[in-house]
Formats: sequence, structure tokens, C-alpha cells
Amino acid sequence: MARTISFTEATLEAMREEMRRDPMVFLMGEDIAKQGGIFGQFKGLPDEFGIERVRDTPISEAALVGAGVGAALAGMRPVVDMHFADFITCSMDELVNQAAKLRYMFGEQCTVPLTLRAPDGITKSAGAQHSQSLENWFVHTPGLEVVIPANARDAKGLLKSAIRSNNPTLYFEHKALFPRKGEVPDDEDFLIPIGKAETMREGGDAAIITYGITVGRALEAAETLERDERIAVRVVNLRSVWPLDYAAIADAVAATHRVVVAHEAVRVGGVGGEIAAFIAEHCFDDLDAPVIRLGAAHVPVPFAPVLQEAMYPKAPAIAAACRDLVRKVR
Amino acid sequence: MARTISFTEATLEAMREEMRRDPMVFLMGEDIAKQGGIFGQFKGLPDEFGIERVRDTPISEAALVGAGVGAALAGMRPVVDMHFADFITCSMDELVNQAAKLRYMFGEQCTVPLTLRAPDGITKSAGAQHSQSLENWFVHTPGLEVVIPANARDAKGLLKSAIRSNNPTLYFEHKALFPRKGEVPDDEDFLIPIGKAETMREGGDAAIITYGITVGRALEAAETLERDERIAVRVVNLRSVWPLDYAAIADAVAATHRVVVAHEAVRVGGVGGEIAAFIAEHCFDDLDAPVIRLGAAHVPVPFAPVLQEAMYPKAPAIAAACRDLVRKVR
Amino acid sequence: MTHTLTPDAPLADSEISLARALLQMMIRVRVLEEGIERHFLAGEIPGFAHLSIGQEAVAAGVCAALRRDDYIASTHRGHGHTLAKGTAMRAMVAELFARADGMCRGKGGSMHIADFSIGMLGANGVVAGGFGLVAGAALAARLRKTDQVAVCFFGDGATNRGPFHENLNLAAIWNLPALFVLENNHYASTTETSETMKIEDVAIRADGYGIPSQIVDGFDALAVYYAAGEAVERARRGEGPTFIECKTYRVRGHYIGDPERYRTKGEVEAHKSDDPIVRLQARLGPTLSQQEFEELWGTAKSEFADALAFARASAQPETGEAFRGAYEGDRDPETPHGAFAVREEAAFAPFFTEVPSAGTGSAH
Amino acid sequence: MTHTLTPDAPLADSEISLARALLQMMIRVRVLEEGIERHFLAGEIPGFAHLSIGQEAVAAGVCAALRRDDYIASTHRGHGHTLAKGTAMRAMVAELFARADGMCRGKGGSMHIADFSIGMLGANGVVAGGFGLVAGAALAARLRKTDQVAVCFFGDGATNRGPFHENLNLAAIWNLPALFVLENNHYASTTETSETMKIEDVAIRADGYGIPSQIVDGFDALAVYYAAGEAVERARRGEGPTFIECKTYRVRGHYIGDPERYRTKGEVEAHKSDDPIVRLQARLGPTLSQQEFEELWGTAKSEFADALAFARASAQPETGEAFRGAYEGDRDPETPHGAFAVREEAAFAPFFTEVPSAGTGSAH
Ligand SMILES: Cc1ncc(C[n+]2csc(CCOP(=O)(O)OP(=O)(O)O)c2C)c(N)n1
Ligand SMILES: Cc1ncc(C[n+]2csc(CCOP(=O)(O)OP(=O)(O)O)c2C)c(N)n1
Ligand SMILES: [Mg+2]
Ligand SMILES: [Mg+2]
Repeated sequence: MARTISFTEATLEAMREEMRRDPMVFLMGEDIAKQGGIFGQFKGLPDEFGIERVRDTPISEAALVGAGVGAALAGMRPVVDMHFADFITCSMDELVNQAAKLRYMFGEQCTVPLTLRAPDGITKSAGAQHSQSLENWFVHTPGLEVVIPANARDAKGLLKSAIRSNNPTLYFEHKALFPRKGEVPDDEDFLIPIGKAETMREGGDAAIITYGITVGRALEAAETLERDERIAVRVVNLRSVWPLDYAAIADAVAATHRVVVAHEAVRVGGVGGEIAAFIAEHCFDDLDAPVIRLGAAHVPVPFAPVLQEAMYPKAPAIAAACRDLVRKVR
Repeated sequence: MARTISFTEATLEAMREEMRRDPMVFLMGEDIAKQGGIFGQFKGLPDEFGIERVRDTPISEAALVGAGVGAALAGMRPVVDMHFADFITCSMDELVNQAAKLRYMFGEQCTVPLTLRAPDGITKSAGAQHSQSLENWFVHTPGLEVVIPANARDAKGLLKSAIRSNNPTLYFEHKALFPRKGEVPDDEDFLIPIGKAETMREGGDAAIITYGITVGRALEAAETLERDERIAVRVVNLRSVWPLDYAAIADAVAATHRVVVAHEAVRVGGVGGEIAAFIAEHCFDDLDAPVIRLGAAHVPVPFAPVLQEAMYPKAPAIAAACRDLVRKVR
Repeated sequence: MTHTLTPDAPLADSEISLARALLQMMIRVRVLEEGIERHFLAGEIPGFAHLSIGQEAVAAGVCAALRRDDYIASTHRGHGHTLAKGTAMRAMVAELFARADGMCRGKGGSMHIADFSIGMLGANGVVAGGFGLVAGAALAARLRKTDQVAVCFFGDGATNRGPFHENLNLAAIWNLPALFVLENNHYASTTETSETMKIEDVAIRADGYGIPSQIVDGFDALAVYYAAGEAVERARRGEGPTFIECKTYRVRGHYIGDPERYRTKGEVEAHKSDDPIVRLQARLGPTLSQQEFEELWGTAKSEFADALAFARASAQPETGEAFRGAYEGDRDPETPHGAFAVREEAAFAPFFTEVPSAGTGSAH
Repeated sequence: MTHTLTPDAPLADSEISLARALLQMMIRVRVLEEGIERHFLAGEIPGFAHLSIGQEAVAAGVCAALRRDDYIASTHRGHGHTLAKGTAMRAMVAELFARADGMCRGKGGSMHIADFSIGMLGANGVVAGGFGLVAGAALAARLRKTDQVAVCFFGDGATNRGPFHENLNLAAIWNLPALFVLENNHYASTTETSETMKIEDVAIRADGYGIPSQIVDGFDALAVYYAAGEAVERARRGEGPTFIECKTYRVRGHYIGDPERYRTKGEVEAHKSDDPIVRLQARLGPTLSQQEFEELWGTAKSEFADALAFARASAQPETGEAFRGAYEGDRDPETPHGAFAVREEAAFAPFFTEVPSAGTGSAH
């Protein structure tokens, strides 16, 4: 059985279920208790779990992540809210030099079951300091897991898995996804395994490998191509960007021989590079065409709506890339 | 005319010349004045320029970079020393949300001529928190320039260009390079342009595209292959990782059709992905073989010398990758 | 730490023209922000906007003590600081409207207004983002041996972040010509200061750096002006930084659209009498006639109407503007980065179709 | 802020066995670190190492007031804290020697020793890295309603970093069972505190968070013990954090091999009389015979000799160890990450030839 609920509600269900299940789970963040989170993503939780377990905090991102790590070392399962993903910059030492490395440096004496919720992405003219997608920094940081839901179902299954994971896990949630509705299974033990991709759509002419909000844009592109041009495109939703499901990527290349990699993060230096490079190295013989990589332009995110909307890839750009690939080879 | 001096001396010359040339240049960092920098890279400068222009600071990395940005906005050319590149994590907001974005966000009202010197890389069992190579974070951050010298000549020419650049520039210098000697031109106006690669060695069988300390390892690999197996390998020293010299990369692919991309930074999510992905997209027809990518394993850097030396690519691994490529196609 | 929370004293004759100027400035800020509120709610201003209504005495008082070539760094709540420092309303309103003639070409918006021509180093979307900028600008003034001063405006919430600590310490040990002006409005978005710090006066933190501090009535523009003026003179004389805590109150929501579930209407009402404009008008008493007072409002309203018309008439930025300006020199397509940017513009431009609606801004 | 810099008082009878225990612990730390220094200089210990010689009273005094299940977080200078908290010398020395039997399997080294079995949450290569860990561990104790306490050791230099500020504030407002123990040895590598802060006593900073503080003679192990004990009891009773500033001195260089150009030999000589071992021995007077005193040294030396032999006999870690342990569960080659790690091991292992020499450590 499944219900149609919003992405926000899916994350609320995930938190509620995990907090009921495990008394060690608790939440900290700015404006999460009295306001219920700036996107409503913590609404009602203090009523059920109290303000000791759903803690409003000062504006002290370094301390929140640092204390999250400390609490995790001492056996808790903290979930820290980052307000906006851009403020991760204020707690990078705590994430990169502490959370990610302690288990390894200390010879596996400890685990760091910390979850970081970080609302990210471009929307509504939030401007350069409130719009970034920074996942590749953390893919590049051994010791961290990084998951990125594309819809309500992912949101619930990945957030629950992140909270249960014994590794520090970053959960990036695109701000524009919060109000979107989708089907979510009823099962309280519905989990999406970290490190497994999902093929959202079959198709043999090309594959779009993507994640997060760009999955919806890719599906839109694929539908248009199917309808208008009879081009059949496979869409792979990675769900986790670390660990990456390299096998699913290789399968998509083997099945389609033409690949577009797309994300909203800046193209240069992004996760798309990891994916395309993996393909160029390990799936070279399966390739019939160049691997096209799409991502935001190499500029900060501008404020003006007309500028903002011009600098990251949406369905038309993704469709055009697929069309180019298919035309090139047919 | 050229002289043979150490990498450290080359950076000292660069600073001295630029400080004489432009009274707006000044230096801040921990242990740089009284001690002359932890690698001797500031030695003697306070004697010539005084401790107002060569400032010892408290342990306040966020403030150093933040104040560097502020001083740059007010017309100075600050050079900030990061002690160890790993501590950049303590000043990411200042670098990423301020330095990189202000010019763009403010509609080009200002420039941020800040230089950040950051000793990085794996050496001498410094351990997980003192060994990282983090350049790709900044390649992925629009608004920053990133340069990485491979030898004394690069050190001088790139550091001078970084200081003269009106953009915020990260200058990553590998700790193990400081004592190494090399030829440096005498000319006080010797500059290496930011964004231009150098082909260090010609060869038509394969190309190694690399930068920083790995250039030396690549040259060693190339020499061995030439001597023992008559395999001729081109070695491209990128010098800048942003802007990237895409033209030089494309030329190397066109000339050799087989490419190894190598760096000491973690392979996963690294700059190598950007380069390999660019090749897979824009040089696909020139490729005769998969693009091989080498980088450190996806683990923190371990302390034990035997472990440390086992987890990043050195000459034998680079040579083996070239050999594989050449064998595959011959 | 010096307390100067005195009741409003009668004005001396010599103070009258200053008081009028402060009143005029506060009215200009108020009119500007009430206009921003209206046009934001009408959907004409995209993004986020945070109003300083009720706090105008701080911006007006401090900036009146500054020269044009002094520096200020502001916060997410920066319209007042920017106007008081001397910017043109037109360029600011056009920026908020995301237009090509905006002070930042439409690329910054309310959280990133800036005017380098008057030493205004920018609003900041990162809480506590201004501390480093001010420490650095003050250091520059010192190294260049000018007698410029740099002023950091910040909220009570910002004082819980690390950069507050690090930069105040830096300013102290280097004796920098800096002013740290805290607008303690007792809230950081939904949290009251009593929940986020265990101290009554934030100024006590300045003791930990050896920085002298003063606590002033932040509704009293003259008191703020005097405190700032003294601190500015100290700084110009090379005697180092000062910390000024202005006790004030945020009358509007944290951002435009804030449901304000964290406080009662009654609490806000109780602060109505603290209105700095009402307070200063009262103090001017018969020296300012009702007609003169209304003229101040009238002038400000005309100024805003003009700015609004200017903004509305200004064009949307061209799409190409998105791909320019991250680097100096990148507009030159010969540079590697330039070439690259041009390629990206080409990549997306054809697919750019609809101009999205401004949106009413999500919670922030 | 309470000052307790009293001259050494004569011991009460009831204090004698405690004083002996403290003395023994300080001697163990001293012997351990003198051994580390010797074997580092002999090239047997790779990486960096920082000694706390002269500061042993702090580690010994504080840890004597703790239970095994209390937490501590340490610094780059952490051998003493770790030993005093109760770790086995063998596992620590083997770790410093980068051996498979080291407490961190040879993957941490001196800057990253840790022993979770006794609540020792690690040394830290990042100055001020411990504050968050302690705030978090204390929060965990509170949420789980245990009466555990968490202690952060840190240097004067660390108090200039943002995380000091943010975490002390957090501990204060949440009333966490935490102790912040400053070892003010007046230097942060090459800089004296007078250059990096404008205040005499760092403890004044605690006032800015509403945290009670105490200043103690850091050469007096008993004084440290009493101050810590009181603070621990306060914390266990749920009365919140305490700040303790221990005035001490670093007798050795910042790291082994430090040329110490930033101070004179005379300055260091002048601190010889502050040796906490000498001081406590003097205070014990005739209650501790010379022979008993020498036995304490003898026992410690045997313990170190045993640990040294253990370390030397321990194997180098296998190469495969480099590729394990970043994630829980990654040793399972079925997980995506596991499979990947195994591939990387295969990629480099064949090229791994020489074991590099330990090196004498570059300046740090
Ligand atoms: C580093 C950071 N954390 C969180 C935010 C979100 N945020 C924006 S304004 C604000 C409250 C700021 O409070 P205060 O400093 O008192 O200023 P005020 O809004 O009261 O003027 C918060 C939490 C941010 N912009 N930056
Ligand atoms: C964030 C950071 N900055 C700089 C360093 C380099 N460093 C290591 S120890 C040290 C001095 C620390 O001084 P203090 O906190 O007083 O401790 P002490 O060495 O005196 O015990 C410095 C600067 C570091 N490890 N981490
Ligand atoms: Mg406030
Ligand atoms: Mg110290």
C-alpha cells in the first residue's frame, strides 16, 4: 500500500518513525523546534518528542556539527539541520577532519552515526549564498556517505537509511522539492539502501544518469523525446552519490551506448566528472558516442530570476543533449 | 640566465620581488614572522619588510581569510598562509561564500586580489589531518583560481602571478617539494600565466596529464618507459587547475590518443574526473583507449609509513597505467 | 563596559540640526522599507527581504558619525545601513527589483546590496559574514596609514558564531580602527537571546578581547550617534576598536512573510512606544513643526516613488549577464575561462524560455 | 572567576595517598614522554610529536577526578591526558611506532591517539578540534541521563578559534556536564599569548558565556585536582559547565625538533623550579622517602621498557589495512564501497616497494 504525500511529509514520517524506533535519535538545528524548520520539515516533532530531542540552537554551525560528532561518538544518533546547505562551509573542519576521519584514524574504535540534513539547490532567487549544491566536496572526502533524494519516496527511504547508518551521512534535499507530492509505501520498515541506484525509466537509445531534482527534469526530457521523436531514453536515479552505484552506471552504458550525465551542481569539478570519467575508463568499449555532461555554469548563482533560470540544466537542455547523441550515431 | 635554487627559495624570491614592486602586498599567517614559516618559506622577509607587512597571527583561520578578503576589497593584496592546507576547512565560508562570490554578486564593483598559500600533500606520516590535497573543492567553486606548482620554476612564476592576479587565487604547494632544487630564470618579471599548461616531455605513444608533485612522478615513469620499453610518453604539467587549459589537454589527446590522468588527491571526485570527462566529451573521436585515472585511494591518509606509501600513485603505478594503455592498442 | 541607557534628555540648541538630519534619515529608511514590504508582497521583488523597521536609529546614528570613505559591512537586514551610508535609493530599489540598473546589475538582491563608491562593502547572506571584511578593511586602513574607520553591523545571533570571536580578537590585538555595532533586537529569527546565550548584555563578550564597550539605547538615534562618534574618534586616533551594543527591537517579522509564531502580538505592541522616529520627533518638540515633520515624510515618499519608477522602467538583465563577472577579465573570450563561460552561455541560452515569476519567497 | 594561585600549603594527612598517586602518574607521563623524545630523535617514531613535559600536573590532576566512563578530548599534545585517563602504555607506544598492535592499528600516530574503552575520544591534529566532541559527549550524557562528565583539554592558542566560542556557549545554554580545562602554557607554537590576545587571564572569556571559571596553579597537581573535582561534582549534579585555567609552561619545544627561536634559554631555565614533580615531591616531604621516590621512577621506567619492547616486537601493519576502516561495513566486499576499496588496493599494492624511513618530522 502506498499514499501520496509531500516530500516534506515524507521526511517528517521518516524522522517520526526513526525517533520512535530508537531513543538515541535526536535533532538539532536553528529554528527547528518553535518554527518547525524553515521548510516545515520538523513541524510537530517537538510536540511528540519534546524540545530536549528536537533542539533549537544558536547560530553556531561549527558547534552543531562538532557536537553532533561528539554525541555520535558517545552513542547517540544525532540529526543536524544545516538550515541552508551553503552554511556547511561554516562547519567543514568538523565534517571533513573530524566526522569523516575519526573511525579510520582511530583504527575502527568508534563509529560516527551522524546525519546532516542540508536543504540545497537553486530556487526562487535565493542568491549566490543560498543556492549551492555542494555534494561533490563530500564525495571527494573519504569517510562520508552522501545521499540525495529525487522525490517523496526517496526522501523517506533515504532519510531513514541515513539515520540508521553507522557512518556520517549527508542528506541533501533540494529546497524546491519540499512541496512536491509523490507515492510513498506504507511500510514502517521501508528503507532505500545507501549505494543503490534506481532505473526510473527504460529505453535503449540513450541513458541519462542523474540524481536529486534533476531526475524530474530528466524524466520530463525523456517523456518529450519519446512522445515527439520516438527516442527511448533510460533514466537512472543514483539516489546515493557516495557510495556510487558503479554497476548501475555500467549497466546503463552497456544497454544504451550513449550517455548524458546531468546535475544541478556546477558542472566543472562536479560529481558528473566522476561518473563520466568512470565510464570513459571502465565502459569505453560500450560507448558509441561522447559522454555529455550537464551542470550549472561556472558562475555563482545570480539573483535575478531571468539570470538564475539561464544557468543550470533543465528538461530542454537535457533533451537536446540526448537528441544530439542519438543523431550523431544513428 | 637561470640559477638552481630550492622550491622554498623560489617562493621567497617571488614574495620579495612582489613586495618590493607593490607596497600593497602584505603577508599574514601563523608562525611566519618569528619562525619564518613552518617550512622556512617566509624566512628573512620580516627583516626586509617589517612585521607590519609580515604578520604573525593567532590561530584564527576563519579570521585570517575573512580579513584577507576585507583587506583585498579595500585595495590591498594580502597573501595568507594556511599553515597546512587541511586547515582551509576552518575558513571555507570566507573563501567560498565571500572571496569567490563577492565580485559577481556585487555586479563587478570590486575585485578580491587575495592569495592563499596552502602547503598540502602526503609526506612523512603527517597523518589524516595534515596530508590532504583539496584543490577540486575550489575548482568546483566559481570565482576562485587554483594554481599548483610542480617545481621551483613553477613556484616562482605561479606565485608571482597569483599575487598579481585580481582574482582570489589558491596556491597549493606540496610540502615535500620545498627542499627540492630546480632551475629558475633570473628575470624579475618572469611570470607563469594562470591557465596555461606546459608540456614537459614529448612522446607519441601516450600522454600523462598531471600537476603538482605528481609531475615529477610522471616524468620518472616516462623516463623508465622510454629507457626500458621504448614507449614514448608526453607529460603535461597543468600548472593551473582552474582555469584549466582545456586546449592543451585536447592537444595531448590528439597527439597520443591514449591518456593517463594522475594526481595525488583522492581519485574519487577529484580534478582527474573533470579532465577525463572533458576528454570523453570533447576528444572522444581522438581516443584509442580508455582514459585511465589515478589518484589516492578513497580513504583518509594513514599514519604508518607502510600504509601511507601504499595509497597514492607513484611512478611505478603511473608507468604501469601507460604500459597497459599502449599494450591494449598496439 | 559603559551603560548609557538614559531617558531622553531635552535637546541642546546645538543638537537640533543634527537631530533633524537623523530624523530625516530614519524617515527615509522607514519609507524605503515600507515600500519594499509593499512591493515584495505584491510579487515585484523576488528572493528574501528582511526589514529593519524600528531599528533605524542604529543605522542613522552610526552612519552620521562616518565619512564617505569609511567602510561599513552590513547584514541580511541592510537596507537602512546602506541608505544611511549614502547610497542612492534608485540603484537600491532597482537591485531589489532584479533589474539591469540595480547597484549589483540585478545579481545580488536584498541580501547582497553593496555600494563600493561609498565604502559599503555589502549586505551579507551569511550571518557573521561581515566581521572578517571589517577586520580586513580596518587593517588595510592601518597599513595604508589612512585614518579611515571600518564599521561592522551585526545582530545578537551573529555573536554566537566563531567569526565574531576570531575577528574581534584580531581587531583587538592589532589595535585596528574598527567599530563593532551590535543591533541587539533580542531575536535571531525564531529564537530569543535568552535561549541562545546565558548573559544579559552581549557587551560583556568584548571584555574577553580587551575591547572597550558601551551599551546604548538603540531607539535613541542621538545616543547612538554620540557613542559611535566617540568610538570613531578613538579609532581615528589609532586607539583601536570599540564595541557598541544597541538595545533595540525588531518590530516586523524576521523576513517579509514571517508568520511570527515565536512571539505574541502583545509583545510587539508593547514596543510601539519605542519607535525611534516617534521618540526623536518628541524630543525635537516645538522646534520641529508638524508641517515640517510631514514634509520630511513627503520628501522621502517622493524619493521612493522616483526610485520605484526608475526600477520599474529598468530592463531585465540580458541573459548573458549570468555568465559574466565571476572573474576579473573573464569577459575577454581569449582567456581560458572566458572561452569556457561563453561556451556555457551557448549551451543553456537556447533552452531558456520562460521568465519565472518572482515568487513570494519561502521562509528564511 | 576565582583565583586559587596559593603557595604550596603543607599536606594534610588525608591528602598523602592522593598526592602519591598524582606524583606517580606525573612520573609515568614524564618517563613516557622522555622515552618518546629519545626514540623520536632516534628515528623510530615517524610523524610529529608534541611533549607536555612540565605540564603533567594538569593531566594527572584532572583525570584523577574522573571516572573511567567519563569522557575526555585531547589535543596534539595528548600523551599525558591519555595515560592519566587510564590507557595502557603498550598500546600507545606501539601506536607511536606505527605498528599493527598500536591502539589505532598504526593509522593514527601521536596526533591521533585514542582509547574509547576509557572514554578517551582522541588527540586532535586540529587545534580546537576537541570542543565540539566534548560538547556533544556531554550532551549525550545529558540526553541519556547518565551522570557522566566530558572534559576538554586545550591550549591558550585554541581559545582564539571560533569553535571554542561556539561550543562554550552551547555548553552554557544547555547546562551541559562539561569541563573546559585550559592549559595556558603561554605559547602557541612560536607566538606568546601577549601577542595573540590582549587579556591577562583567558578565564575572563568564560564570563561571556555565563560559565563560572577558576584560575589555578597548573604546576600544582593537587590544586588542579581540587578544582577539577569541584567542577566535576557540579557537572554531575546537573549544574552545568566550568572553565578552569591552569597556568603552566611548556618546557620543551613546541614539537620534538623545534629550534625554539622565539624564546631565550634563560626564560626556559627560569621555569625549572616550576617542575610539578619537584613541587609535589617537596610537598610530600618526609612522608615520601628518597627510596620510595626512586621506586616510582623505577616502576615507570620498567613500564616504559616493557611498552617499548612490545612496540618493537609488533609487526608493521599489512598494506591492506590502508584500504579498510573508513566506513563501518566496508570490509565486506559485497558493499559498493567495499568492492571499490578492494579495487584500489589491487591498483596500488603491486607498486608498493620500499618502506620509507620514518623521517625526523618537519617543522610543525
Ligand atoms: C551562517 C548562517 N546561519 C544561519 C543563517 C540563517 N539566518 C539568516 S538571518 C538569521 C538570524 C540572524 O539573527 P541576528 O544576527 O540576531 O540578526 P537579526 O535577524 O536579528 O537582524 C539566521 C539564523 C544564515 N544566513 N547564515
Ligand atoms: C586549526 C589549526 N591551526 C593551526 C594548527 C597548527 N598548530 C598545531 S599546534 C599549534 C599551537 C597550539 O597552541 P596551543 O593551543 O596554545 O597549544 P600548545 O601547543 O601550547 O599545547 C598550532 C598553531 C593546527 N594544528 N590546527
Ligand atoms: Mg537579532
Ligand atoms: Mg599553548
